[in-house]
Formats: sequence, structure tokens, C-alpha cells
Amino acid sequence: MTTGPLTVVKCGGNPSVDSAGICADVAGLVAAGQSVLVVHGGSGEITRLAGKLGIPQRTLVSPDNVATRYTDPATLEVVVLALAGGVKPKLVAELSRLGVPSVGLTGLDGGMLRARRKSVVRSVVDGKTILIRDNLSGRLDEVRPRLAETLLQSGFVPVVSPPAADEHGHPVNVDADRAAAALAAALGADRLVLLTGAPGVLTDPGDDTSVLDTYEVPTTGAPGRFARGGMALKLIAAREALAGGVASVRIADGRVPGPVSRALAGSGTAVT
Amino acid sequence: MTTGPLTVVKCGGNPSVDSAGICADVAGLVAAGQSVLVVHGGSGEITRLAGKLGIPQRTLVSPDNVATRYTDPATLEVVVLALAGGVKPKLVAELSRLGVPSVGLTGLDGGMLRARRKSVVRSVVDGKTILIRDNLSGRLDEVRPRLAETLLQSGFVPVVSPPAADEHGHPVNVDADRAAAALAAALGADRLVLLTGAPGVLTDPGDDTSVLDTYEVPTTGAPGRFARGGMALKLIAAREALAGGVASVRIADGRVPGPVSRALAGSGTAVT
Amino acid sequence: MSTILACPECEDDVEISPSARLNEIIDCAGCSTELEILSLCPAVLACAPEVEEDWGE
Amino acid sequence: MSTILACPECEDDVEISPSARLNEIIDCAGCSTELEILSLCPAVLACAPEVEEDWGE
Ligand SMILES: [Zn+2]
Ligand SMILES: [Zn+2]
Repeated sequence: MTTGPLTVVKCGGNPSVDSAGICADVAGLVAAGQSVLVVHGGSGEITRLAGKLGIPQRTLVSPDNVATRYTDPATLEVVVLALAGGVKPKLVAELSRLGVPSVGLTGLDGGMLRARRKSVVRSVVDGKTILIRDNLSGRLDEVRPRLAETLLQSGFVPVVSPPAADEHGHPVNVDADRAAAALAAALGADRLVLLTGAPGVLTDPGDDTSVLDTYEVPTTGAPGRFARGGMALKLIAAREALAGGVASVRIADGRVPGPVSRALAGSGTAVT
Repeated sequence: MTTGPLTVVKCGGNPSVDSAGICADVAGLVAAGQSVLVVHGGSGEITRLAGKLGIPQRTLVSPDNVATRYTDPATLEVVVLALAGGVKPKLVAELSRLGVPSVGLTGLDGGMLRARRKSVVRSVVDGKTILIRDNLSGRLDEVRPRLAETLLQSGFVPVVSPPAADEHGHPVNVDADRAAAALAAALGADRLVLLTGAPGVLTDPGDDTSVLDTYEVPTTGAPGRFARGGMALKLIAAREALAGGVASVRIADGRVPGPVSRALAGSGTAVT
Repeated sequence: MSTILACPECEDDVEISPSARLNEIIDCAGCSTELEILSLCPAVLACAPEVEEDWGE
Repeated sequence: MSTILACPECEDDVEISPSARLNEIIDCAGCSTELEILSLCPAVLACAPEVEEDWGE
């Protein structure tokens, strides 16, 4: 049984994020008596595997300029293969080699992540706004924390990723940052660390020195003028975690040594 | 918490085995207050995915005529993708739709299955016996049952497959039937049901009516004259489960409706 | 050549340009309703389904 | 043409046939030791590593 603070760590996705460093950091926290739940994406591995399997990848760009993966049925199969069969076993094996008993899970396990499929989404193509209806992605609407709680109480580190289950029990893709936020809120986590391929929230996306110490995200609507692409979703995730009672939410650099402990020590951007 | 008898069910592997029927049967057992752990292979899915990815598949045939998959590094990656990312999420989603809270695991999770990599194996090629050294398969030498116990005690159905971890924490392929036997023994299971694409142990492999009600497997050495190919490994697995204290071990037909309940009611072959 | 259809909401003329795409959203100049091009040949318009802006609120 | 080597165990002649394969196991007629062909050109023999028959005992 661990009784220390619970930290939820979300790691990429982005191939530049150093998963070995993250695992070593998680091992340090666990050795210090803390509880950790890891959430991961895997866009690089999804793209790589889709390429090998000859499945074309398309991106949806919302009218608000947020880019997401177009998840048709063939792509959803690749998403699950890459996350559950590629990225996750490597993270579990790495944690295990470091002496951390970890357990790989998707949102399907224990009915942990439930989503409502978005029946229609808008995408901007050649300047035109088009409605897309066969996109198998969803919006999280329920977290059932019992499985993760059971594992955390027994000293295991859950390693969680999409997909979630829709209302019919079928897999749907969900945003991994928002899944991390929802899990952090449902589990009463003390801290959420969203690791990314940048030093934090930047005022100028092309300038790594423009990182903000703190960023107050608007309580409604689009997440502010600094937010573009993936960072917009991270800020929405951060806002959801804060609204769900997570006291500390940071967006920090996943490319540095010791990324989790650096973030917990104050690097990156505190979202308030 | 469930307190009923624990049944370990191993399902194929063989595409002819009806996984929807197995899941429905498992749901019935769980609803009746019993505990179930499912172990699965996925040779059909591995072969399909290897074909799509252009990775050639070879078979090792031991001097004793037991055929196993030649698992070079590229094939091991496909094995993990197919089992953890393909077969397992489908089983978990199906069980979940039937109201059974299940959790997909590999032997890496919680350090559950530990194997010693076979540094050298013998294979018969064109009548010659050749030594193979880059085969990433192993022989189970330790089961750490705590994760599965934790989940079973909390009412979850673990859905387990290879790989296992070798002594360095790297994934290695192991035989799923023998993994099922080892888990059944380590968990003190009451019953082990090995489902297959045949009605049981056959005296004539070409004649489905030649099924034996009981088969007494020799306590050492090759598993007897009826044993060929995959059935030899099943009989070895059965023997290991019996030696490990599992009271009832059956090899039964996975292709029929209600395969688990039929097996528990006495169909197939009781191995003694 | 553009096609002219009546807005299903206000019956004003709505112009479908030759470069329009299936499932494209266009705004009616008369009533500002968002319309979806359900079919191109023949051109068919309908009020677009509401799509939540998924800001997580 | 076959190659003749000495058995590393008993020094009896062991014949390597032209169709021999790398890592093939052959038995020494003299001492029954299992030998592995470690190299074909030049032919090199060594005692084969013991391989457990994995019957799970
Ligand atoms: Zn109008
Ligand atoms: Zn000799």
C-alpha cells in the first residue's frame, strides 16, 4: 500500500519525449513512497505502423485550428495496435526493469474510460468547412476509477492509454491529455504533469525561451491566444483537471533528463 | 469479492475457436459467483499481421515433431502487437459488453510471467537437425501471482497472454497453454480448461469421433503416442497443471456453443 | 456554373458554387443559418447539425 | 566432395558431407557425441551444446 501523494504523468506521443528518462523518474517517485499513474499517447508509433500497413493518415483541423487524427475504422485498429501492442508493453517492460511493478491498461479495461462518440465533427479542408461523420473518436464522459484505485492501493503503477469504450462498448479514440486530466480528477490526484516536446506554454511557438512560468487559462471557450494545435488540447485538459480538483497542473518539457522531477520542482508552466 | 471456484480458461489461437461464445460462457460463470481467468493465444492474428507487415513466418519443428513459431526479433514485435494490441482488446471489449469487468494483461504486467530464454533450440530442416540461436522464446520458470490475485479478489477477470519477461526484463514468447497451466497452478485454480480446434484428445487426428474421455499422460518424457504438434504442448501443459495441484484439467472443443460450460459439464478429454 | 437553391430555413436564394464539396458548410446570407450540402448532383441543402465546440465545458 | 575432420571428443574421423548446413548437428560414429558444424568453409566442428528436451519436467 502506498499512501504518498498521487501524481498523474502524461507522456507523448512525441518521439522526442524521452520515455526511458520518464520511467527512471517514475521509479524514483515510487521508491520515495509516492503513487504514480502514467498516461501515454503514441502518435509517432501510430504514424509509423500506419505507414507500414499502408493505411493513409489524415488530419482533421477544426475551425478553431485544433488538429486531430482522422480516425476511420482502419486507423482505429492501428491506434489500438500501436498503443496497446507497441508503446505500452515497452513502457511496462522498462518500468519493470527498474523494479517498478506496472500494469498496462487501456480505457477498455475495467470499463475505465467511457466516451460518447462524436457523431459529427467539423474539419477545414482547402478553406472549406466539411462535416465528417465516420470519425471514431469520442469525448470522455465518465471515468470508472475502481480498477486504477485497486492497482494503486496494491502498489502497482497503472500505464493507461486510449481507446475508451463508447456507449455500445466499442472502442473509440480519445485525447490522451484529456484522459489524463479526467483520471487525475476521478482519482483525486494531487498533481498532473503533462509532458510535451516544448519547455511549456510558449508565447512564441518558435522561441523556446518564451516559456511562461504560469498561465491562467480562460475558464470557458477557446484556451487563449497562445494556444495552437496540440497545446490547445493540453490547456483544455489542464483546465478540466483544475476544475476537477487537481491542485497542481503543469505543462513541462518531456525531452530533458528527469522530466517528471524537474516539472515537480517547478520547471515548465503552471496552469492556473 | 468472489469466493467461488476459480477456473482458468485457455482459448486459441485457432481462428475456428469461437471467442464470442467463450466470452458469453465466462459471463455466465462470473454471474454465478465464480472466478475466471482467461488466457489467450492468437496464432491466426499473428500470421495475418505478419503477412500485412511483410515479415516472413517460419516454423521450428523439434526432433520430437513439435512445431513452434520461429520468433526472431521482428516476429516477436508482431507477436506482442497482435496479442496485446489485437486479440486482447477485442476480448476485453466483448467481456465488457457482457457486463464482465475484465482487464487485459501480458506476462510483463506486474512481472507476472518470468521465463528463461532458450539460448539454443533444435529444429529439423530438410531432415537435418539444426541449432537455432536467435529465437526469442523462453520457458516459464516463475509466476508472480500477486497482480492476478489482486484483480480476481476485486472481481475482475484477467485476460492474459504472452509475452513473458526474460531474466533481463526483455519480452520473450512463451507457450500460451503452458502459461495457462502455470497460472492455474500458481493461483491454486480448481479447474483448467484448454480449448482447442478439436473435440479433445483424439486417437486418430483425422477422426473427430475418436475422442478419448480420459487420457492418462505419462508422468515424464514425451506426452505419448497420440500427441502430435500443438496437442503435445497441450498435454505437457495439462501435466504441469496436474503436477501443480490443479484438480481438474480438460482439453475440450472451443468451436461449439458454450464451450466452457460444456467442458465443465464433462465434454472433451479429462487429462489425468 | 453556380446552382441556386432556396434556404430550407428562410427560403432566400443560396448559391452553391461549382467548387462546393459534399458535406460542406455554408452560411445563408438571408438568415445566417448554417447549411450543409447533403448532395451535389442534384444539389441538396439542409440545416447543418449542431456541433458542440468541444472545449470541455 | 566430403571433408574429413577429427572428432573433438575422441579424434575419430567425422565426415562432413557437401550438403551439410551451418549449425547442423551430426553424431560421431566413434563416440556418439553430438557435434555441431560451427563453420562450413573451413569446416569446424565442436561438441554441440546440450539442449534440454523441454517436456516441462
Ligand atoms: Zn436562410
Ligand atoms: Zn567422437
